[in-house]
Amino acid sequence: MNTLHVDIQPAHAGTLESSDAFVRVMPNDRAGVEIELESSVAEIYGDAIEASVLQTVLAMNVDRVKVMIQDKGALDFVIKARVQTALLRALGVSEPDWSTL
Amino acid sequence: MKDIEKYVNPKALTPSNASFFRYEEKSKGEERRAKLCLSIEEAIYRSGLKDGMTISFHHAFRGGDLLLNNVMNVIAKMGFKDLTLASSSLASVHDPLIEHIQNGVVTQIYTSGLRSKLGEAISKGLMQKPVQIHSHGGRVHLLQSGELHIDVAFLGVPVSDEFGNANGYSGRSKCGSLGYAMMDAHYADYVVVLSESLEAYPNVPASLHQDQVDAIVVVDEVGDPSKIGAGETRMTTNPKELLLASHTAKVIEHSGLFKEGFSIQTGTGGASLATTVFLSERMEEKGIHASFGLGGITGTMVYMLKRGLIKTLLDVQSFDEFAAKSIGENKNHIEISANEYANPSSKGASIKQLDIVVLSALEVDVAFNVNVITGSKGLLRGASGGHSDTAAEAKLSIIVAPLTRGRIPTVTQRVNTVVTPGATVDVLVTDQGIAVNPKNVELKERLKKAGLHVVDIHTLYERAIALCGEPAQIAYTDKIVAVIRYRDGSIIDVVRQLA
Amino acid sequence: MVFSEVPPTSKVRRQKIREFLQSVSLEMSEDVETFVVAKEEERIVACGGLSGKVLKNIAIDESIRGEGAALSLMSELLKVAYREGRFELFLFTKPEYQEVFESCGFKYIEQAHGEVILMENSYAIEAYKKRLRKLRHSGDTVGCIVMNANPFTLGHRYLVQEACSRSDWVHLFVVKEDASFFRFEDRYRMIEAGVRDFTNLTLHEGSDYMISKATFPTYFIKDKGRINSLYTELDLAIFRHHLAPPLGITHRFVGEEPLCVVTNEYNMQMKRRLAEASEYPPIELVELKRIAEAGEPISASRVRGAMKENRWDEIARLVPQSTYRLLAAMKEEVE
Amino acid sequence: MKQKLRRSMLFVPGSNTGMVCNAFIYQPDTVMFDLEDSVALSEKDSARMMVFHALHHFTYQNIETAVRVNPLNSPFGLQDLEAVICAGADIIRLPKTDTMDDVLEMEQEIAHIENRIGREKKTLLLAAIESALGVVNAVDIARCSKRMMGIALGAEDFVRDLRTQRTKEGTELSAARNQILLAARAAKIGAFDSVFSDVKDKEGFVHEAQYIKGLGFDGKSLINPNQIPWLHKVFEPSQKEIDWAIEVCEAAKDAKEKGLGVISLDGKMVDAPVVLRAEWILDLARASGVLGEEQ
Repeated sequence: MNTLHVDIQPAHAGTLESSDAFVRVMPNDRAGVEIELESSVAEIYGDAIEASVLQTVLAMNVDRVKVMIQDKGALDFVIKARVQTALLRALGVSEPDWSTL
Repeated sequence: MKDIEKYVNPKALTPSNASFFRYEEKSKGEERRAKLCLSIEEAIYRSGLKDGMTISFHHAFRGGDLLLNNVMNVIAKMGFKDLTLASSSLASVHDPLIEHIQNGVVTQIYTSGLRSKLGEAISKGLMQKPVQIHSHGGRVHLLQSGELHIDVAFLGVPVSDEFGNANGYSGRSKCGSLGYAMMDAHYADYVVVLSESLEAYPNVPASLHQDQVDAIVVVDEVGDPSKIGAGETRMTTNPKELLLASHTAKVIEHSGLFKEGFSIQTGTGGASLATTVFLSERMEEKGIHASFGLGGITGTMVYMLKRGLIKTLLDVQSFDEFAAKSIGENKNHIEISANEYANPSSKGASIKQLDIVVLSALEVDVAFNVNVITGSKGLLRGASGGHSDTAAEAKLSIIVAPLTRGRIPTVTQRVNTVVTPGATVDVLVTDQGIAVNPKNVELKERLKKAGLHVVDIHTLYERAIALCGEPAQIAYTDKIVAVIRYRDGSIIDVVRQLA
Repeated sequence: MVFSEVPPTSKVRRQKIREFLQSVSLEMSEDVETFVVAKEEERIVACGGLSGKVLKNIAIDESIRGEGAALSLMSELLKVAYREGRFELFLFTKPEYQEVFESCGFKYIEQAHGEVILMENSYAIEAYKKRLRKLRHSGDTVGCIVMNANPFTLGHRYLVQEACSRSDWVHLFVVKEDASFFRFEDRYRMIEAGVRDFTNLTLHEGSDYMISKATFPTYFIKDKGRINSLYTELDLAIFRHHLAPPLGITHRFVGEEPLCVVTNEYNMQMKRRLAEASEYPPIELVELKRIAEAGEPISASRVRGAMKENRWDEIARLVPQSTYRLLAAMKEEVE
Repeated sequence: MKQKLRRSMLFVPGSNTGMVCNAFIYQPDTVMFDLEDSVALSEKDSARMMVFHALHHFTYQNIETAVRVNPLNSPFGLQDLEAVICAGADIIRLPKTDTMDDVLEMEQEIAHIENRIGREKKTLLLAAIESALGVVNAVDIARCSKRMMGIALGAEDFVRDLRTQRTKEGTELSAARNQILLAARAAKIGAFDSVFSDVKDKEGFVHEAQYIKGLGFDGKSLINPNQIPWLHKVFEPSQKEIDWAIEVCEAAKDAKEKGLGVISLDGKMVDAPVVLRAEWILDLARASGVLGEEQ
């Protein structure tokens, strides 16, 4: 599972409802993970959210990706679930290895 | 003459230093309509308003107030500058003030609350002088002490007569109690009543009296009746609010104060409303009646009055149309002034007779300090209201709040802004546990024994942080944008400008 | 609330949407491809549609307002748009709903008359302005032409020629929307070939921000005989406030439009809106008379008419050689 | 063996983030995450991921969790199972159970996954019976697996299968309720009633809850947290029951301390099942807040 995924399709997951997050992922021409975050709690949790998203993306070995998040005060595990779902969709993976998520 | 001389020393009738009586030639009855002005401009002109003076408004119309903006527009157009605005509170409808502040019309504000864009702009440094945030009782104290001196008061009412006898419970835009306006009428040098309609003299019983009023203007609208209410008049179906209400009702029931003749004050909002409903059920089951309900009065309180569960309502502000109407209809629904309600230096404020108060919070810290004025981002977005007044005086002050709002923790290490000191708070009810102030050993035991989920406030804090994460510190500059005045006038905290 | 999608083929369900929109005083846009509908107990309580890059007919019933219904609806609507591969989206709304849509990730671009605002979810306009800034040429007179050229005629060339002779530099934009007889690439090729000899000219591909279905939808529904003046104002405000400043445009050149009511109205509004007092520098509108051939003005529609009837001699007199060659080549391709 | 209280099983749609984040605060006896009927086809994967993370979250560690997975013959069933067993769900609710084979097939898959990931605690099974065929086979379904902790009636699908509708009186469900209850008791497992869908109708809900409690059901599935206190109130034991239970338990304790093999109360012998019943009543009383923890 150490291959770096660079070939992804645009995908999204989540909703704009309160306590949820709407996450979009799309291929990026630059290497690395670019995160664009808009959050209703940006002032107090913005950095924490970005760090958590970055960690989640890196753990899934995805590179050259742009992650756009519209956060409505979602708890950390919710954001993680949304990012993972979006990335699995982007990679076309329907049977992930649950022990790694 | 002879007869009179028997009783009166004729020398005393001789005027010595007094001015001589002179009969002024005018037709009788002319003065009857002399207070009526044709326009707001005329009233302002007559009031002798000058740059640098203090003007005031009351907030009984809440979010439906149309008057403040209208009067301010006229004042701005007339070219006045450097005024101090002392409204008993400000709502989101008052965002247009931003422009008047930018243009130097208003340079200082006294208020209980600040919200919306105005609160945000002030938090970001809109004003040079910091806003003075006072409690409802504290405002009267400031008026009484003379720190706050109102030159001209503009008091909107639905109904007045041509002599200035006005009330808030009849007419179109009913606001109910004029408890805050009464203070302005009492303390202001010049009092302008702006009324939606003119009744025949005498319009009694009156809340604002003819001997307090200088000028009257009839205006098209003073308020939007549909927005005067706090909004929530139906029983909530929100499970979290119902859960909080159910916990709160249980705390009251087992507090030791829940007995015949107890007294209570609650606020607005879903949880507060539901608390009174649950409490009513317990009162009916146990055959307990309350002696009085105090403060801002809601429709559910009126309902309790009508069912005989509460004997008297003491109403300083009517929170919805039912309460606004009831004050004119039920003889046990009594209008009281802010002085009678909560002024700490009043000869008699009802809160000193109060058993239980149920209050809300934006934040509560582990020392039970409560913030009801700044939000999680450090913006001014709330109101001090009667919070610190009632917490200080009621036998049992209960703060009700969800442990978290979305990802925003309500229980914190240290509140952004202290409005009500922790020493005056008795118990905090959350959806994930009830924390009793450690000083209330007996209460804690009572609640525990009743099977309620009592926890240490630090446990609540840790749980909130486990859910949300440790929040980053909000960055402020050194500049003070608001001063939080405690009810006795002292400074309890300050709010700084956002960086 | 239960959400469902309604395709254009579902006549019965479309009718129900139409009725719901009427109940909230909105007219259904006929060009909406997919509607998202929210129902509660079989009754429509909210809907929104996708039309190209534009979200339209977004409406929510009074009974469920303020319960986060807007956010749920927009979530569903965005899912449909993204699934269709449309990532850069626009919407028009009343100013009082700006905050609602901001919380859905949309950003304010421009407003007209305090009645309608245009928002987009990508904020690509900032990137676009940055790109324009790099193409700036200094000069006292910097002209601009926005041209559809369907196809590029001698009339168009005259307009360009006049603009170039009167200006230090000219920016020529080609309307990008594919709503004309000739495809965008073909129109662009014709213009490119026809203006090659001008040395003080930059040819630009148009964008969503300049006479496009995204930001100026009513321009493309000309059969109504008139264009909504609000949307015209919006289009012109975007031009004056966002596109002209980075390029330093001082003049806009247009051909007179005595025949087409819609375009004529557009020109008249342009004259007023671009020059009226504002914090932005005024832009002068230069209206040039149409040149004629055989006593009749040269217009693109005349060329298209001649093509239909295979009058190639006439076409040769109406268009530059470059256009003629391209038209001929295209004809051959078709045959 | 001491019986766990399972009065209330709160349904939480896996696609409803707000509910997933908040359900625990209402303290139902069991939280039942749903991946099946309440989740749209296009959100099956996102709901699964959400429930996977919720099951790991600290807020759900001290509360029993069940997950209603999609049927194994759907494209989602197996993935649902993988995810939630990995995440440590206590119970799998098996939807639309018609035959014993449905259970055995599910049991096999569960065992397979548990073996593979090395999960030691056995995942339990709760079979939802939602068809006439399922009701007829209820006895077999209830008895065929050691993992089976209970069977539940799924009324909505069931009435459709019977070609009728649900009514307030519930006569259309009486055969199914009785059969399911008998099958559950015969197998010594739990019996759970269906949801009551009009969330505003407290009176109707309480009426139905009293009825199924009277029949002998252990509890009920719920669709709204507001129904939890209503239901718990119905299951609250009376003071008379509590007094009786305390006496029985004291007698049992007494007998144990004296090393007696036989428990007697008021001169009558008390069986072990009676003691269990008494203990259960005291548990209920504590859970209902009518009996202090230490008592």
